[in-house]
Amino acid sequence: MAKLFAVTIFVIAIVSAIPILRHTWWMAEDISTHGAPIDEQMSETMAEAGISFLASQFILGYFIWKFSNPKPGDKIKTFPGGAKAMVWAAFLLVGTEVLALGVFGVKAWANVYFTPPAANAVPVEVQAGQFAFYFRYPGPDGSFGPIHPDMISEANQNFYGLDTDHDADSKDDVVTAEMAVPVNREIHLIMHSKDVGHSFFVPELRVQQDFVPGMDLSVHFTATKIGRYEIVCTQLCGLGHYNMKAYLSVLSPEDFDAWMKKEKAMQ
Amino acid sequence: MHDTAHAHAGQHAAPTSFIRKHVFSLDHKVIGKQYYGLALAAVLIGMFLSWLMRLHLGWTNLAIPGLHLLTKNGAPGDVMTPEFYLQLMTMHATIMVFFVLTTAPFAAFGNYFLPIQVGAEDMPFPHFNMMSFWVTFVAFLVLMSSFFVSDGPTLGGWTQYAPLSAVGQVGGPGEGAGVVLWALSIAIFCVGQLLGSLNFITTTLDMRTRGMSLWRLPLSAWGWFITSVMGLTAFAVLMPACILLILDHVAGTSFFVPANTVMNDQMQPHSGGSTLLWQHLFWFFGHPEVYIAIVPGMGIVSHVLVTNMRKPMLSHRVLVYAMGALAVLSYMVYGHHMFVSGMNPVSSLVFSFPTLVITIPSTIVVLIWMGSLYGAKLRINSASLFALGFISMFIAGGVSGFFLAQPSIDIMLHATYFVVGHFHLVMGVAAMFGIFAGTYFWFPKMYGRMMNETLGKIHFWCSFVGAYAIFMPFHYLGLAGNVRRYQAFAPEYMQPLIPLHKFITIAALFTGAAQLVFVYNLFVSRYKGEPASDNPWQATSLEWSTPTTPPPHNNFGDTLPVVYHDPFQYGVESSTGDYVMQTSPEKASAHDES
Amino acid sequence: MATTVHEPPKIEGQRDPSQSHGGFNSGGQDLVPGNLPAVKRYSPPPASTGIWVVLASITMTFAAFTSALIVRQGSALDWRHLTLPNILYVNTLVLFASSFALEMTRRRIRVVAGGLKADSVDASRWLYAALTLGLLFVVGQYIAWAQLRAQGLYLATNPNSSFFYVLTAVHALHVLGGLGGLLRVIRKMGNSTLRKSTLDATAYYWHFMDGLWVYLLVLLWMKL
Amino acid sequence: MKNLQKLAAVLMAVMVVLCGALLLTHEVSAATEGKISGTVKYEGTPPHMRGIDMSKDPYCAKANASTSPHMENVAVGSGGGLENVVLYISEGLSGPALSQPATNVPVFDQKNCEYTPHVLAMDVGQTFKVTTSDQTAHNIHPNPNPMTGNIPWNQSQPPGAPPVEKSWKAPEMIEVKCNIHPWMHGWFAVVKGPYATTDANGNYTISNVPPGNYTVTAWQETLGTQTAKVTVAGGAPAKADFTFKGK
Repeated sequence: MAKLFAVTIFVIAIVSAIPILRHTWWMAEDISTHGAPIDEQMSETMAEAGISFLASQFILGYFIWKFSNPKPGDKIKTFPGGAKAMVWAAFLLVGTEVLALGVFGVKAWANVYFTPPAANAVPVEVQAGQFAFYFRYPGPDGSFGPIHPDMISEANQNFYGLDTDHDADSKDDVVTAEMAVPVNREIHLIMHSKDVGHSFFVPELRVQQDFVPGMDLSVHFTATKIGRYEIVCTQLCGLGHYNMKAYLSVLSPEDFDAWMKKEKAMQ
Repeated sequence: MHDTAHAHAGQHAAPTSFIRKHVFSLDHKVIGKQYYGLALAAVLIGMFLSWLMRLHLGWTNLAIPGLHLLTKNGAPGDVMTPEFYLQLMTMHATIMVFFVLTTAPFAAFGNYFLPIQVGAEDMPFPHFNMMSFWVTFVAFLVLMSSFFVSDGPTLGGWTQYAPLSAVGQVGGPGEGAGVVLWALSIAIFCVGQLLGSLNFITTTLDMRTRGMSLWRLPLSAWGWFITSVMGLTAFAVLMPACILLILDHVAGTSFFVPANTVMNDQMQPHSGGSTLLWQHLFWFFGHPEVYIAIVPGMGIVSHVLVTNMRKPMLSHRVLVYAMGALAVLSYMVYGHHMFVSGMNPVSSLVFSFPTLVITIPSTIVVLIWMGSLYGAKLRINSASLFALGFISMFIAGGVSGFFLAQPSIDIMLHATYFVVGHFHLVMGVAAMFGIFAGTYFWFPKMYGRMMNETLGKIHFWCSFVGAYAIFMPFHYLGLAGNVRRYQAFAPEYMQPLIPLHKFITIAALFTGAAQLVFVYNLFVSRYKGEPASDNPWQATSLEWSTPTTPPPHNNFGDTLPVVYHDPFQYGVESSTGDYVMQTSPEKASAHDES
Repeated sequence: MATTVHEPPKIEGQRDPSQSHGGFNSGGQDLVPGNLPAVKRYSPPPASTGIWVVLASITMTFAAFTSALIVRQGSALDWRHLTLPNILYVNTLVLFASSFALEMTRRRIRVVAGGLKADSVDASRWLYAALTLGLLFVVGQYIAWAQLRAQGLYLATNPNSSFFYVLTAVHALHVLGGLGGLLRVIRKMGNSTLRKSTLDATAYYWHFMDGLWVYLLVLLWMKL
Repeated sequence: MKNLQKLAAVLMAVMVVLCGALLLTHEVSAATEGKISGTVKYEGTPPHMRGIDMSKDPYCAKANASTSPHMENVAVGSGGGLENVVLYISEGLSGPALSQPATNVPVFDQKNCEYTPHVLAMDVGQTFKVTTSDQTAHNIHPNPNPMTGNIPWNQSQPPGAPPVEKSWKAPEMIEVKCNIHPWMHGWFAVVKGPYATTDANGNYTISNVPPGNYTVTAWQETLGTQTAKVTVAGGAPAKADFTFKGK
């Protein structure tokens, strides 16, 4: 029984590791400028965690194999080094591992959060609500019109509560249901929620940020690869959570201008 | 007039009527069994809900015959609606986290065995103890009653993030009466657990018998003691949060709902609430809660292992210190649940470091277990198999913590199935394995009969392989960006993952069915099992030296035991064999630490 | 119940005969065999430990409320000033007086217990005074709420009033719990044994309510 | 015992006769009931109806790939006829026409991620059905004013689910939305008594109106209401035309 158990542990450990090693199911390809350190951090963590996982499962299995079903004359033995060795091992192995991960992790994190968006970043606003994202581009004047929450009406396709009759800034704002960004341009995404908590997650972009009602948050990123990606909500927001999504089109500058023209016509 | 009677603080006469004996009993052993029964009922309900969810995730438009009987509007034509899926998910999580993982390893086994292991006649406040169970029971009823209100139970997830949980019915089905009942249930539950913690702490500190120094407590008792200290602080914070949440609903206050909330095209009558406030209060409770679920398991597993290894742990004290360190650190790390919540990015890093550091005591615990296995004379039985399985699961679930502790990687993994896999392995499956190990180990003492070993082993093999088959793929799903709490996989990039979901569903149905073997074993052994001796495992701690099995009403008969040893006198040569019981005055070994 | 297998009763000799009736602070003979370096001669009565556990958990609860108040204050610009009803200061004095009365009770009882005095009439007078003053405090709190309501400040009017009602109500609930404790002491004095630990625990709890109230008052005065 | 049976038989006979009489009177009154008909027109340039971007849900986007969906808040037909105007009798109605809800079951279908019809008129207490023809889940979330006595509800309809059957307690114009597809927007126009909705050309006919003098109200979701006085007699339908002026 013990040997079977040991073998089972070996097999499970190895089988578990195969899809990871083969990248059968793996992160989507990175299309951002800031994603490389995150991916690197992921690989390093995967290597360290994987080794820890395999090593400890193997040792566990081996010990179970070796030390069960003792013969009558067997004596118990104490692990050479005792508890002290274990505590040292934990502090040295895991401690340094953790420290290393932590320190390198700071770099990847800082890359995303501690640099302000460039001055020439393209501003885009995103509003989350049950259960769709809507995006707003400031138009030629470069400034977003004020939002009047009491005027928000999905029924009238006035998702942002814009008063285009009175607010000059709002007149040229373009509100869209799909997000398009020019490739290789930094985007400054300004986020707010009109109702409950939501989240903005684009796996390819290596961006995930919650919408916190009552707070304006922002992220910035640069997409480097033309294509159509999906934006999904990762914060439970109600019955339609699973279908709260939008498409992100990364377009060439010409296509982006054409797209903008088309959207403007739809206003 | 005073000062003489307190030695009998926990003592009360044996009850005679059926009601005082089995229903409103003051006896900690009966209360422990009641908690176990509650947890058993809850876990079966929770598992059933997870089956329904898994079926729906594998085959979204599958009509599950009879599903409409469970809900008024949630299953037209027996097909699950999105809201009903979320309601089942929320209830599954709430039932499992609160009414199974908190009650079974901590309240059930702790109630039964902590007083015996410290050598007391009962807990010091038996009336509070009785209230603790019945209050918890009422909390469970309140929670279940939300299935019967018009819109059904809440769909907000066990974390109940505001403002979704606070805006009321306009937020979706179950967000009206459902949430209020949920919050009420949890607030009541907190009261029950606070009463329980009070008893556990005072039992450990004050009710120890002669010779029972703190260091002579078995590791299971340490697990419960540490857990009760955590419970005392954690539940005392969750309760106010629930009170504020209820007030936002029924009194129209604005603690959690900010101004300018527009739902379904209507402005909500709230102003200025803080949504992050709920997250802070909840996770200040929520992270320690994870350890409340797992630390008793660690204690039980250590206790079971030390008995079945026939040798002491490498260090009893280091294990205790490590569990204590986990408890202390668990309060400093809660922010890692909020890396992408719009907290100041600096605070993310501040929370990241203790989270990474918490792996050190966890690793120490695992290494001590493994180092102790070296040179053991390991007995393989259902209890020890589950204890060893616990270690394997704890490692598997623990290593994924490396990822989630880092804010930069958390960007990719937050709110994906990776997290779901992580916490199911480390606090769900591992804690359940702890419960199983405890059950197979202590059942003979609780009922005077042995559990069936063959069935126990079948149960173990199915559970061990099954749990890996279910929860390992969760990690792959998470890496591929599969978001959790989705009732169907609408985004196109998740479509290729559906076959994996089908595999998980089949594994879950199989593993769940294997648990029925356990339930069968439990009931059959209860009445038809082989009679157990007083000390069937040749163990040393006090629960094995009671005069009868099950122990008499006052645990030790006329005289309280005197303790002469620490509880890990194994692998020695003595008149009884290779162990010396704590109550035996025989001096047999050199490795007495205390 | 399942049939249980009974082992023959243990041999008395293995046990210390003086340990009958579980008095772990009774008996004082030396236990020779085994390793017994740390025999505890004295364990405190559970109520005196238990009360600190209770107070710790109440402290945590109010710490949570406090942090909620501070976070909520900073989260939006809808924080308004609120003048505390003056009766709160009177209530404070009432609560202190109640504590004082309970302290007097304890002293009297100590005298009685010391055998210096035969009856405890004096003590129960003080105890009733403490109880009445405690009730008076709750009534006073109720008057304070009524005064706020008269000003048009209800629970949901603004965050300040919300916190005022929540904090004072939760405190009042705890005070009511304390009154229950006092009643229990009165009952025990009347017809059964009153343990010192019970009296002490009730007194600590009661004094803690004072401290908690002063803390709340300062908090409300500063923040509202 | 025998007597009892006799009594039962007599009672049954009386019941049958009564029912028959009731049916007959109903038939008779229906024969004499009149109609109100007319046309609702829109004058001026129709307001701009924004296009709807359904890209969020690929199913919806695909279903509407050939057409370009747009808002239906003001739907003006080719001849200036105004569609989706609800006409009902706001004054002058009494008796069963007012108190008995209509027995037919109007259907509100969710098709291609839009509501068909955009406005569903119904009688107070009349049962109506919400169906779905789509292969994506919708949620139906009407927003009545709770002060009227109508109770809000919100429930999902996955693909292939059976119809949801409901009714409303009080007259009210109730906005209905799907939160999963926020552009989906329609109305339940709950009125008392006979009603009609204009077709694409703005034509309508209210039938089953007993003879009498009435005020007819035309309600349009964004343009508001207009009233007209009509007299209904047997025979030719009474006429009432309305014109809504644009800004």
